Amino acid sequence: MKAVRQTFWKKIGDFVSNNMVPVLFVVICAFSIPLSGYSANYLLSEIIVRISRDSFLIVSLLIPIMAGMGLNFGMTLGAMAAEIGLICISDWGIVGIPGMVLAAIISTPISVLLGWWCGKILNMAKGREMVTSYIIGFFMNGIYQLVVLYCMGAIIPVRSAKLVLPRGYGIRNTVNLSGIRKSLDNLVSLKIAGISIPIATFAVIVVLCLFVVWFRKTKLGQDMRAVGQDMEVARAAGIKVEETRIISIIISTVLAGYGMIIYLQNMGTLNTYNSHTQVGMFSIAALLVGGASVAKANIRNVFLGVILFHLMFIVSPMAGKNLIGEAQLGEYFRVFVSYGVITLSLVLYEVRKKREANREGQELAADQKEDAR
Amino acid sequence: MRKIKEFINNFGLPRIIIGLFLLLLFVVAPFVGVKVSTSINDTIVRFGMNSVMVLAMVPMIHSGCGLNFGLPLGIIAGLLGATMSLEAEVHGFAGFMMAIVFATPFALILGWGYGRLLNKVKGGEMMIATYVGFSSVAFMCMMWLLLPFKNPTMVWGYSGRGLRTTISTEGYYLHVLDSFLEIKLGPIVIPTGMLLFFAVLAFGMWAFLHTKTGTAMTAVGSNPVFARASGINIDNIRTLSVIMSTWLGAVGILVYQQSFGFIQLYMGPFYMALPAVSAILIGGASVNKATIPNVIIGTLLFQGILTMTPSVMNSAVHTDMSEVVRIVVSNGMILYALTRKTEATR
Amino acid sequence: MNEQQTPLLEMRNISKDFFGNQVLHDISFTLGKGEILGLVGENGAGKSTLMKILFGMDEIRETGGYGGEVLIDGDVVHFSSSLDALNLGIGMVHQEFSLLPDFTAAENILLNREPVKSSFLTNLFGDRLDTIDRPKLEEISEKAIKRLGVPLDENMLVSQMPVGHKQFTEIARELSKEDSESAGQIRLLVLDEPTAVLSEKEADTLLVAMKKLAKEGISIIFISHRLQEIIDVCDQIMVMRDGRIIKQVPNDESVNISEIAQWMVGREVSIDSGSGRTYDYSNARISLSIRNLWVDMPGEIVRDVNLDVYRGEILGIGGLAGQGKLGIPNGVMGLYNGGGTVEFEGKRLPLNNPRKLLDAGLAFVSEDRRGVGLLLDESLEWNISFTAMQVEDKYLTRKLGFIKWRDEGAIKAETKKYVDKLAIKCTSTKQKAKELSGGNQQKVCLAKAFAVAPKLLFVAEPTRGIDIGAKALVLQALKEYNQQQGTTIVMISSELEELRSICDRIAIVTDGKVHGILPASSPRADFGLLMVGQGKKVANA
Amino acid sequence: MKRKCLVVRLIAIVLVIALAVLMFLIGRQHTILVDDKTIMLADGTEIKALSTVEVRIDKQEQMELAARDRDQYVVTGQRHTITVAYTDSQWDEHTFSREFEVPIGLDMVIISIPTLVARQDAPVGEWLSEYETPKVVVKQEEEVVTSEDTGLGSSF
Repeated sequence: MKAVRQTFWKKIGDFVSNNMVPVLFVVICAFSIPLSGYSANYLLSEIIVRISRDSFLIVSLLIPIMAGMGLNFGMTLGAMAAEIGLICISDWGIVGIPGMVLAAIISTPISVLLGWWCGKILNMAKGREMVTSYIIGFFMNGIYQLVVLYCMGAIIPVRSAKLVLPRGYGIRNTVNLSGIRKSLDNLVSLKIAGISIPIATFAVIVVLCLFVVWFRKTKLGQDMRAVGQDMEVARAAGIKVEETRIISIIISTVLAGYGMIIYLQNMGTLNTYNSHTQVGMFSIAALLVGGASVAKANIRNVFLGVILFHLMFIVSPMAGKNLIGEAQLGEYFRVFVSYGVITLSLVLYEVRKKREANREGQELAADQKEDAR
Repeated sequence: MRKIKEFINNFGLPRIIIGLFLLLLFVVAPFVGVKVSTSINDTIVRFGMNSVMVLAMVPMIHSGCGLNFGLPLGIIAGLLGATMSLEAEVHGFAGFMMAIVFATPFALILGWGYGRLLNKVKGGEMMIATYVGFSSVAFMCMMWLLLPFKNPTMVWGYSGRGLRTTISTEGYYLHVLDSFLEIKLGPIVIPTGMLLFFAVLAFGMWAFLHTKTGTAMTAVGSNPVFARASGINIDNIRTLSVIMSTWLGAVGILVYQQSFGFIQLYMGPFYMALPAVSAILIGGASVNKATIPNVIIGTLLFQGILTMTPSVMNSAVHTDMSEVVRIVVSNGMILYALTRKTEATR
Repeated sequence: MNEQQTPLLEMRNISKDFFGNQVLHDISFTLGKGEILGLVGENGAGKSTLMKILFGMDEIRETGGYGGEVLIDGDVVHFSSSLDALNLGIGMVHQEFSLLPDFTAAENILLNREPVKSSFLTNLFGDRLDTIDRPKLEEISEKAIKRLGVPLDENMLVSQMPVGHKQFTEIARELSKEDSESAGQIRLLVLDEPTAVLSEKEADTLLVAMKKLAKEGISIIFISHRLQEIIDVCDQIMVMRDGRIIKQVPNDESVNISEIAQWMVGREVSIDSGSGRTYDYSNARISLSIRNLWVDMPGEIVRDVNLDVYRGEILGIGGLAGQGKLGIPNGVMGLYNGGGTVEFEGKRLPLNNPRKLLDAGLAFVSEDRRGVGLLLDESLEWNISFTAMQVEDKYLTRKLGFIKWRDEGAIKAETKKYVDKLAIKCTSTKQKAKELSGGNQQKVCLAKAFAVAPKLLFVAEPTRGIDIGAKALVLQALKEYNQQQGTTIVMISSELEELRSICDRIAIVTDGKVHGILPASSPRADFGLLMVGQGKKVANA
Repeated sequence: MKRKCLVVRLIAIVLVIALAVLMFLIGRQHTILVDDKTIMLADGTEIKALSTVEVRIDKQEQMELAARDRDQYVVTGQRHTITVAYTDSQWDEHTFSREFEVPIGLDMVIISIPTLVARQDAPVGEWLSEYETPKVVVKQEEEVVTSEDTGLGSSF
């Protein structure tokens, strides 16, 4: 009886240590939800909105993880491509679903090009892909500004006065996306108990998830998993390692672009110079909150992550206000938690990697002890 | 011809491009009506303001911890020192020294913890350093709201609690270093005190690298296995280097503030690491090699570009593209360093 | 086994040199269908080079090709890549596993040769978007495993497998190649030390599987150091030494292990073994005593080493590659994780702490010059002085009474001394270590160790990868150092002759344990027996 | 195999471009001004405004325009139907519909209802023309915020 109880506690302990981040988040949410005083109905509807808004973006991170390239901080590149597409359709006055489709079509070649470039660079920085892709994001932000703030309206024709800065070139800080605002969300939408559910958006996300599941079963998917486990073994077997890695980044960038379009159609406005810098950080944090690690992530992590991360995000300002009368504190808290989660996950990953490497020695030591007996 | 190629290889193409670009800016400047003397003056002042933070990169690069993207942690120690010095109402040079004194224990403790953490994650230091910096800044955002500071110049007037986002150092230690032994050469004002202060710290760093421990630190960065085989405790040396980097970061931000005139709290330190990182790389450092000349040349080049581009661009094409130039130059330089084959072996 | 008109494989007068260094001389042999050929030889005997030629490796072509002819089915073949060899049905299982831990056996067996079905995106994005035909994948790998006749679950993850199953997976991979379009019917299998990592039981299963394959008509070249296995399973035995075939005999009752071992290491050739060294063991005092040492070093696992080293002697440690001889100094000096007890001059020393061992007066010249031995990016001065400076506070001056300042003058003088003494070829003492040749780098490593003036010096593979002239110089330097300073030296080397020329005693390590210790003047054959795990004789003189 | 692949890829690219064009056409938003003003045609004939007229484009809300009224419809796509109900001088009520296409590339067009009523079978060009918004010059500088945002207070 005692033994049974012991294994039970051990199992719980293992579960907690293996899922430290999600468990931590469940605890934070459990404390702050009652503190915030939000109704279940409100929270539910908010969460549904955010699942529909963000999941696509987060799913785009899965494929580079599969190929062993870690968290693709370069997903902002796709977001930038999407923003350029959206600026174009806003200028041309294309609205609704056709507008979204057209923006996606425009973003695709840009994403492919950027993804290819990013993949090339990451192949030159093997072993530190993450920090490199992170800097690539910053670097590309500079180029993006060059294009959008200085070339658009000057070299690249932009007709609409609503988009261009009064000085005659460059795009304004915010672009109103009223033309495509919620056009996908409202295409087919269902209302249950006062909560509206954007069926069409969910359908798109489900299709994407099915694609990812299917993709794992293709030759390319198999190659990516092989490359992710051991580049040298994969190379010895004749798999084109570098090409495979580049393709994984291209796919991720293109999907991130589409995700960004879905994200922005829900938001309704585009912060020309800021939107993309935020999504990378938030998507990665959400994925990690869902229990993913740098080396392993699946679709379950995506949805669990969106739910937990955004619950915390929604309730923390209110909880902060009710707890110490300072909403600002809650806002800082959630920023802290987002960064903290990424830090914690990265540290846990590195520590575990080290521990794995030491395991052989421990086994030898155990052998010795047995021999000694 | 081969010599030129060798030179380019040794010095690095991006550095040469950046150097030539800066030269071009200085040549073009008089023609588009920019006063070169003001530009030089600005460059010198900004050099003084930033050089200590760039110097803070040196110990960690030497010990093989890579580029210190976690500089914000040191800056936070400096900010704590600054606010406490203001709270204690110490004015003038004494206030500045007091800030350093207050900042030191924080720098030591934070640096020690940060160093211990980095020892646990060898090989993945840079990414984790970045996020340690970010999370500590976010954490301090909460602290700035909560810490019981009372000095009315620092605290939000209407609520009576929580620190302001920017606090003026005027009346405390504004320009205490800048104006010390200030030399005026026509339109150029040289902030001798600030440069001297940097010189003292740089000399200290140079001297440290010539001691037994300093030699060990260089060896740890050059080949950690060799150092370990020679009986060096790698973890201790690395921790020491991180503590030094953190402390220099703390002092660096104080020097910055006394010249700039404001203490920037909350998200202020957030992206402070990137300019310092790219400056030392522009100066010729790599991910695991850096010298004092790298610091000086790099800071001069980088700050030179930062001061020259807006003024020249504005006068020449009536567009301020300096922001784009800054982003592309600094991040491009970091990318270059990260992707160099010879440096990727570590 | 059975008479064949044309043998499956014939090698005629094969020779090969690497830039003037002759590694294979006039190798000729034949191998019939369904025969198992046991290939035996010390490290560096030329076995792997021969196999590389057979397999058409790029390395051979890039270094100027080979002399002689390779015939398959009586026809001369010229492989322009190992793919050609594959097409003719030659498969090779390497010593190191090339497996992916998170894939199943089946996925590993058919890695990059997975059977596919075209999908709706294939035409748009190319073949790589074919979907993998799982049932077929499992079917093919199951077939290969069945042929091997071993209990291997094709759906088991490699990371959860015992090591033997990993070896079976590797062999099954070679067998399965005939089911993909690119390779021909598998006819010849080369197994390079497949049993080295296996337990006895696993090895037995493998031998049974080999016999089964041979019965089906597949010829096998079996490389192993375990002579009993060779005798158990092979039809023919071929012994190589120094790039020549020493012996090729059919395996019948008359062949025994000690005979093979003797062929392997050769007969007494030189008499300079021991070379006049007279170490008097009667009054010898133990300097270093190692008990139950285990070391976790990749590729060189030490399991249980017990060894005594006497003060002032030169002790050699030999043995075949991968048996653990290199693990001993690396473990004692704390470079790799280890356990057990180490006593030096009567005091127990902690493991995994290089500093404590250096302080006690031990020093180590690592076999990994570039990785461990040198600061490649720093000057000779730094390389030679660093360890002594850190451990013994040499070359330092005091500034302000407490600052330990580097004394560049002293460092330069000391470096100059060693440069002259060891004849290190360099442009200046400021030259970077990476710019030196291998032999000179080795001398720098020695100088580094001499500079700390150790009481006991470990030297691992001091002559690896350096030319003959430098070799003699290095060995001479060690010998002189031992004589002049009375330093105890423990030298680890794969070259038995080298050990015999300067050591007093030689310990042979097999399977992570000291298998026996003999005086250096003992006949070669005795060492040969110890190396292959036979004969047991511990001589403490 | 290779060739088939190439063909499929070409077809795919063509299809995507076709889809893009289609999206461009059906998703294009236009503003259609409906105008009930007296108009002077090029040939010198004057067409008087209708005193009151009911207009409706596609299935949007019906609008009633008095003389000299002007109102606007925002529509998506190129092909539209306009339905006009008016009362003629005999107090007879007439309703008729006309299908028309907005010329490609125009943001804003104006339909002269009186012309349309007077010449119901005339080609589109006679009663529908491009409308150019008068440029109002309002110089108002806008500060561009390009700082790398930290994610604070964003509504992600």
